[in-house]
Amino acid sequence: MENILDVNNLHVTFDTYGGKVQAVRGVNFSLKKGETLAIVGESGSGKSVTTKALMGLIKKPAGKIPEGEILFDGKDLAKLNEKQMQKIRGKDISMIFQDPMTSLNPTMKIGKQIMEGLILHQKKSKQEAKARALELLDLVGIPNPEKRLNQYPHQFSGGMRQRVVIAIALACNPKVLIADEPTTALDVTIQAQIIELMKDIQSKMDTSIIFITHDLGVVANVADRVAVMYAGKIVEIGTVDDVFYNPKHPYTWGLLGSMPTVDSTEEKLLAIPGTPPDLISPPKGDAFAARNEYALAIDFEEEPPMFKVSDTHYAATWLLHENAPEIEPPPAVKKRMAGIAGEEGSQS
Amino acid sequence: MAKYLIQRLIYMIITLFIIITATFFLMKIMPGSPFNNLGGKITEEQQALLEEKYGLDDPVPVQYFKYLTGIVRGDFGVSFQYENRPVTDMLLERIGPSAELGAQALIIGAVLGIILGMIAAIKHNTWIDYTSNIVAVIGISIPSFVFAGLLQYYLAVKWRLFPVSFWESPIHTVLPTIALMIFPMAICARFMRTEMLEVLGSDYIELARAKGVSNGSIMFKHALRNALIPVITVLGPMTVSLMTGTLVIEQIFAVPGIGEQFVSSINTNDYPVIMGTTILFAVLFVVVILIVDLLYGLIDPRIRITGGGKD
Amino acid sequence: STGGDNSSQEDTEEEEGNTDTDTVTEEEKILRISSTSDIPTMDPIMTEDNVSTQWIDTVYEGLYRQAPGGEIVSGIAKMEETEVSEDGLTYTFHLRDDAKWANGDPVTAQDFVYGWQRAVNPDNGSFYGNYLMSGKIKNAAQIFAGELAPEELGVSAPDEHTFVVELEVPVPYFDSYVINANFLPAHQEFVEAQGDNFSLSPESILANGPYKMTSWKAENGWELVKNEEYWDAENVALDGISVKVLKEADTRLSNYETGNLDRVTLSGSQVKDNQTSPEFQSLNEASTFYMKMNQESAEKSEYMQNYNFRMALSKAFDKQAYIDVVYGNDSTPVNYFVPAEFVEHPETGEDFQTGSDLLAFDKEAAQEYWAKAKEELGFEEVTLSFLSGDTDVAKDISEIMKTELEKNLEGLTIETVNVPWAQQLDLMRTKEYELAVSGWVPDYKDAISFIDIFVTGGENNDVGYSNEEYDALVKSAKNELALDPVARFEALQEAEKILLEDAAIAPILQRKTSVLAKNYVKGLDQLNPFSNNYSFKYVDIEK
Amino acid sequence: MKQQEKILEVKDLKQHFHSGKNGVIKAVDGISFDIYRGETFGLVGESGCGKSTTGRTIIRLYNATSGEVIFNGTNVHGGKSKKDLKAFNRQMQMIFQDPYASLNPRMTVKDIIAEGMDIHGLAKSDKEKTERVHELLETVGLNKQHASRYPHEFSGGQRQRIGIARALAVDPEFIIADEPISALDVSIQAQVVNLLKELQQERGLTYLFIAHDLSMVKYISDRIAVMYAGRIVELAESDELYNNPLHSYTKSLLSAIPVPDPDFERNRKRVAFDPDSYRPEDSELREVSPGHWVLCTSEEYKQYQA
Amino acid sequence: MDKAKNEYTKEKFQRVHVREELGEELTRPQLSYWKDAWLRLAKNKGAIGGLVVILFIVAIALTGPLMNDYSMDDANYDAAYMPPKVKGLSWLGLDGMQTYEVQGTTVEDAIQRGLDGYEIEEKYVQNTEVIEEPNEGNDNYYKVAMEVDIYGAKGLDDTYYWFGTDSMGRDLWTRIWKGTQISLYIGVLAAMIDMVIGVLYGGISGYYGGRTDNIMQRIIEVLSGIPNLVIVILMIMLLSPGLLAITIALTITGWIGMARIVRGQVLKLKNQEFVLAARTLGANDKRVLMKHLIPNVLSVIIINTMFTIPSAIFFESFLSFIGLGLQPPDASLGTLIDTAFDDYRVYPYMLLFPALIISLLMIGFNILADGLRDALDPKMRR
Ligand SMILES: Nc1ncnc2c1ncn2[C@@H]1O[C@H](COP(=O)(O)OP(=O)(O)OP(=O)(O)O)[C@@H](O)[C@H]1O
Ligand SMILES: Nc1ncnc2c1ncn2[C@@H]1O[C@H](COP(=O)(O)OP(=O)(O)OP(=O)(O)O)[C@@H](O)[C@H]1O
Ligand SMILES: [Mg+2]
Ligand SMILES: [Mg+2]
Repeated sequence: MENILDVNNLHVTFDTYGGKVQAVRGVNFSLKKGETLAIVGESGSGKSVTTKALMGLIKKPAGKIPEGEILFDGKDLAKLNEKQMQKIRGKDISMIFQDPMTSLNPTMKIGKQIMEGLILHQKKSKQEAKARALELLDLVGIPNPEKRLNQYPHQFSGGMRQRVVIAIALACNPKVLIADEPTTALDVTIQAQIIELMKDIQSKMDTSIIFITHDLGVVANVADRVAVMYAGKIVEIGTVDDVFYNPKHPYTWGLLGSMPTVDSTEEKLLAIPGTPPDLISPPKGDAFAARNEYALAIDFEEEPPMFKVSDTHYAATWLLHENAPEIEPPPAVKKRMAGIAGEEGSQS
Repeated sequence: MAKYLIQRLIYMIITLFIIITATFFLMKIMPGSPFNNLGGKITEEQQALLEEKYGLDDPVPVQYFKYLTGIVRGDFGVSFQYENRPVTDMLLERIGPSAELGAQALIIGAVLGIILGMIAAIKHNTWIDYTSNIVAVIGISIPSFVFAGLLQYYLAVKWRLFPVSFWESPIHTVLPTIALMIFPMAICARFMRTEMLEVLGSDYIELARAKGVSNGSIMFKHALRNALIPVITVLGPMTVSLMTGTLVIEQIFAVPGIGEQFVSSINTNDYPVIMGTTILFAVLFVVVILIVDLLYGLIDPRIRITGGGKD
Repeated sequence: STGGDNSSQEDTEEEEGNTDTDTVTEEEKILRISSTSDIPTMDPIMTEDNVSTQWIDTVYEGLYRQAPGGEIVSGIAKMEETEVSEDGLTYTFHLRDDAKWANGDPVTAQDFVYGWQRAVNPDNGSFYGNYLMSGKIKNAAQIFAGELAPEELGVSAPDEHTFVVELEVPVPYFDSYVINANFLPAHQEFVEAQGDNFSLSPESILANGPYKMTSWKAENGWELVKNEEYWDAENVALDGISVKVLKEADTRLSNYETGNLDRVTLSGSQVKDNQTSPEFQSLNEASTFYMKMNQESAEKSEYMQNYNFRMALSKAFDKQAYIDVVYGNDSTPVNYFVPAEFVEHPETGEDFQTGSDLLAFDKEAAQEYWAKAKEELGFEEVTLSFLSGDTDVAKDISEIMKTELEKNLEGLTIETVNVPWAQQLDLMRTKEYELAVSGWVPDYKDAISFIDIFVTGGENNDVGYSNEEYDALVKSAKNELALDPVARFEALQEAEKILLEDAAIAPILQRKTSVLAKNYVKGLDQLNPFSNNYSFKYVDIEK
Repeated sequence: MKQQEKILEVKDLKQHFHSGKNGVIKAVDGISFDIYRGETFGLVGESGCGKSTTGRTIIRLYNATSGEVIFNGTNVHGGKSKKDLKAFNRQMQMIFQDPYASLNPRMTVKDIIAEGMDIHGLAKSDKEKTERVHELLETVGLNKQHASRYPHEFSGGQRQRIGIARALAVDPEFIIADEPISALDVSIQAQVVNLLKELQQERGLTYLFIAHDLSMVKYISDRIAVMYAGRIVELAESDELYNNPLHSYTKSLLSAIPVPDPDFERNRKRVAFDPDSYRPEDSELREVSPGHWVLCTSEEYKQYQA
Repeated sequence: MDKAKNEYTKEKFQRVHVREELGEELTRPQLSYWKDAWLRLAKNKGAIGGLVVILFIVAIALTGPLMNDYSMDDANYDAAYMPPKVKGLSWLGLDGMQTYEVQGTTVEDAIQRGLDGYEIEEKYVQNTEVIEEPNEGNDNYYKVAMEVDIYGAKGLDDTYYWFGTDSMGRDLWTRIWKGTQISLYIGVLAAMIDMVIGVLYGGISGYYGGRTDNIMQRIIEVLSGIPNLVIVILMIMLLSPGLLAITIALTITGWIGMARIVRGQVLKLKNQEFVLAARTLGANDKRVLMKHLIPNVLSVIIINTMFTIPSAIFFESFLSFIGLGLQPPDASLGTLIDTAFDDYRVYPYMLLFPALIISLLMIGFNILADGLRDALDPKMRR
């Protein structure tokens, strides 16, 4: 399958009062047509910034992309100017934000907000745009679309607003859909509905999706591939099975271990101690080292490169180096791996 | 909606009633007599006669009651200072130019201020931002009589670009309008800038950008309306003060407005005029507040539904 | 005072004028001036202020009128034909038969009878009517008190053109006395038809004078045009007068500078800037200003009743400095009360004012009196309050008085109290003040207009001054000496002397009005001493 | 059920709010349950179903519209004297959801933690107070130096621990934890949950644990109540509830929990809940099996028992 | 990288034990909230500029009057209307030269009129310049600008009035700085009282809510419905006029805005979890209000106060304009500007200095307020 998007060595920085924040420090990944890539990671690890960079939404002059390229359709998005970017945004790449309560303009009718992109990018007439908007509302499962079109956001419930946001994002049949924590603010039941809706739409339209979340449960549900980010870098990337059943990076272990499964009975959850590093002055070596139970001496000196685990699976930890000691993942994670592996085994 | 309006009207009437009562009794404790401006050529008997003529010899509650019933009939009494002139006529005559000048200054000032504020917000932290900020501050900090005087001297006397004074044709309104609009302009610019910055940082603007909407559309279609809401709050009371209290400008440009009359009525203890003007101002005030609330609803659909800005 | 300058300008004026004579004659002669306030009333019997008085005079004509400078000339009545009875108590006026109201009706003696009766009718509430007529015109006091009907007033019209007035006491200054607006005729039919609306708008005013009002916009201004029905219309040079209400001094000046006004009165600070202008004029007023020392104040009467104390205060401040700071013009510092160039000796023509310098500024003398007062009263320090208004001028006054008095009299502290005008008058009337500055503008051309103020218990004697000798002199001037002009004149001079010797008041200045006027404006270079300031009938524009 | 001593009894508690337009919001509409000493009682349900209101009414932040809250044998909502209320405030404490909003940004950590001691006069001297604060900081895994700092200098997890320390400062027996972890990062959530568990063991605390994250609730709670629209629809021991949900809302809720297991997710079937089928009027909470309560009509009751 | 490969020795892959606490240490240096805000403020050049300007003006206002020997009300009529003159600063125009514009039918006539009118000997005229030739607009006069060494003309060669003198010959330097003191006093005092009343009123209204709030809000409505001017004038009439009356008058109406803002903030804050937390700990209303609510509205209060100060100064000068302000010889910047404005065409320096100071003060306060808003804004916190 061809890559629709290639991100190479992407760096993003922000100038702030405190100094220069190195929010994204060399991110590489690619996105294939029709697949869903989930990006997980702690708050502040650079998930949103990475995707905003794809949209050209890094706010100048504080924010900069000093290095890296974002190849889309043969163009390097990092080099386009605002005008050119406006043509791509909403048309080829579109985005859904985390909080449905705040991401709709409170003083604009829902219909107008949906139609805006259509009129802009597809040069549709008002009538056509309206017809399409009705279609979209229907598609995302909002009953009574005729009436709803003329209402304002505050007349919608949270779940419905998020559907509207999705409708807006889908309006122009984008090739890439970026969903930045689209369900975090929602109830589990509604979250499940929204996720089903997105999957459904993806299968119909063959859209590629980048799905940001820190809920591993959601990841397990939606993703084809998973990228784990830590301190502005991708530390592990692989298919969803690779990452869930064969995690290699201690941070991924930590993430998996800190979530109780429905039937976990351990007295203690596996917690990652401490707090993430300050991105104004990232530590030398592996940024995770200070919180890493399995830290090696080299972790404090040099950043680990991406080690290849399999064709689809890479991880940036010295533990994968040939010289590294053999280290067992923590029992909670191991159990998870084992349990699944066993099942898998029995299945195959 | 209707219910809401009725409720508001009742509140308005109560508020007005209290204001009228309060001012009436405040007037009563105001020192000085209205019939003293003759330089003492008035005898005690004449004073008594006059008080009888104007009903000032009645017990205060009776005067109060008479006054209230007068108001209900739209009768504010006659001026002490200007023989026999009904206060109602005096007010009506004078409110016109004041309101016209105030409205003109408010509209132009607000529009310019809003534009200035928007530009400052777009060019946040650039020299344009700083300049517009300083312009706004200077607009606030120079006393209006100085500003008006300088305008008059340079633009009218020295360069003869505009008439010096009077209220006769549109060109006559230019200088007083400029002098008066500086303040609302400065205030609007400041508020607009802050609000605009806030709105521009919000999620829905980000989403609009993500839709590929151009910067211009973002500004005018998405941000403006939302940023306007708080600006309207300051504009409301300002409307009242502009349409009523433009004494300084009125004097300097010889605009026959109400602010000037108000001050002179205070200086001569012309109670009926003071009262009448106060009531007029108070009515304007409550009406403008109501309008602002309704405008809120117009601009902000969230308020429209819940039926007016409760608190 | 500005005569010298004028002549040279007129020359240049004429030379240039030749070329555009045609346009000048075709051009309407409209005098454009300003007023500091709207006209409070156009009803002759209601006027209390000089703006009303001025424009009522311009629109109406009574028995006589003032020519520029205050000379009294015939009006509706032919002056030279007026008969006065032996006892000075009956005046018979002969009215001209060509006098008309603006609607064409003739002005008759009956109109005067009605006009005067209107003024005394208590229902109409005229203040000045009472003030001027009571005790002088027969029955006026009783009518005001409601004891007699207005018809009982001592005025009658034996025929259309004869008007007879009966007095209770001789009024030696009767000629100037009847100039007052309360003595104007009124067109009964018209007045009654207008009812409450009378004089509220140009339509409800019926003129019989040189001009009639054509528009009057509240606080904006008013316009007058020549009254063609006026009996002396041919001698009225102007086609009209346009007056703008301009309260701000700077705005007035700016309008003059840009050519919108032909003449403008200057404020104190503007004088400095414009005193060198060829168009600058300074006009004498018949008003004096003086400091009042209230001898009946609640706390300080003991001090104020002390002669040395008053003398000290009277001589302790620099009058020229006062003028410089407050008016900035060439007003005259004075040590007397009755203005100079106001009344003359009936026979010799000498000025009433002989120029006493008893109360002249003299720091050393003041300090001596002060020392004596301290000794007599046994104080080292005293605080006096100084009452003044809240206008810029009033503030300047309290500022300079405080500065000067405190500087020159050791141990004296002045507390300034600045209050709005209405309140200031109230406080003065009730004698709730210690020091204040007042001026007096006469109501008719006679020294008694000034001297009468300070008789014991006088209506306007708000300093609590009382001197038997003084009272006796005033009384005799009013009664037995009324028909002996010379003795009366001297008695009043004597009375003023006593007033000054007692330091009952501390005179400061005789005021001048400073104006800028285009040199084509003629006949406006003098102020009338009382009543209306200007006689617009005689004004002309000669371009 | 290990312990049987009731620390808290909630009897037909109702909390109605008056709102301008909609009239009355029945945030909590007649709920009853008991909590036993030393256990963790979980309360789950969708957003806006009244969980927080329940917690806040129990601790008397709101005055109940009707019903009783009996804590340690006395009715909290009875007319209590100031003194009784103060004592009550010591015994029952609360931990809040938002680690950013729940700490006064203008107070130092020491002042925040010591506020309860100040109010109740628990420390005789400043020194004693400081010591207590240090002790508490260590208890929740922070250190002494943090005492003089301001909340904005801390991460979410650390702030939440400060909130816990504040609650512990007055030595309560019972703590209401209103979504204490939902605002936290995944990796930090575990830290806090571990801490809460530890404290419970050390101090014999009783928790009312409010959350919508079912996997975490299950992990920490002994018994769980499921709320829907102001009512409790099902209440049972954790395992029982998970393994044998009866009410259709519970089933739907359970079927929606995301599980970090791709295989499991691939095969998940979500059960939809039809709000129209929910008819609280003719239902009441009945004990279907020992300790397992369901809101049901009498017919449903029979079905469930079968 | 390739070079590094050789160095990947076994030792480097030794496991290191990470102390648990390590992670708990704060990476940021210890800063109090205020210190943090101050640091942010300090980075804002404009705000610091504003602060410096204000402090500078305050400093001179306090020390300025002591710098020369003149006092506030030392009148010297012989030295009235002296333009500013500072030793060594004549290049700045502070050279004691006075320019008069005079008119006349000829240039000589004009000059002669000037000499007569201003009573100046010809030898002190430094310079004359014809600025207008005769034309229709000026009635065919010459207009001549005449520069006069007025200090010399008045025999005051060795006297220096730094800001010149006024109509009574009082030293303007002293008067202006004293006036600045008074203006600042008015601003600050009004702001203080406004802060106290406004904050308490708004705090109580917002915190108790319900009926209390409703009544208190109606009272505000009525108060703001009565024109400010009526209230102020009444106050000034009832009290003896002067500084105190102005202060009280300002206070009576000035707090309404503050009360509204505080109420709004308190309404927002009172359901914040930290307030609920205090209540669950048993804190009484007073404690909640004073320890939790008001401190958190403080930034808004401070900012609003920053705006109150200039507006109070401004209001006082408006009162002066309509004649209700301070009593002479006391002066504020407002009254000084008011008097100076009468004379500004001939004596512009009288207007220039007080206007400059008031503008600088206003700009200073406004910019500082803006900076404070940014610095204290919780959203700016990281
Ligand atoms: N405009 C900005 N200015 C300064 N720093 C920024 C800006 N935007 C993001 N950052 C910083 O960049 C880093 C990455 O932020 P990002 O929003 O990408 O995190 P995230 O992974 O999306 O976290 P979350 O899960 O909380 O959304 C953070 O440290 C953040 O503080
Ligand atoms: N003070 C209040 N006044 C009016 N209505 C309120 C108030 N507090 C809560 N409500 C309403 O009561 C209902 C229950 O709210 P509550 O906060 O208890 O829900 P919740 O279950 O805690 O939700 P969440 O999961 O979002 O925290 C909601 O509809 C809410 O809007
Ligand atoms: Mg993010
Ligand atoms: Mg809640």
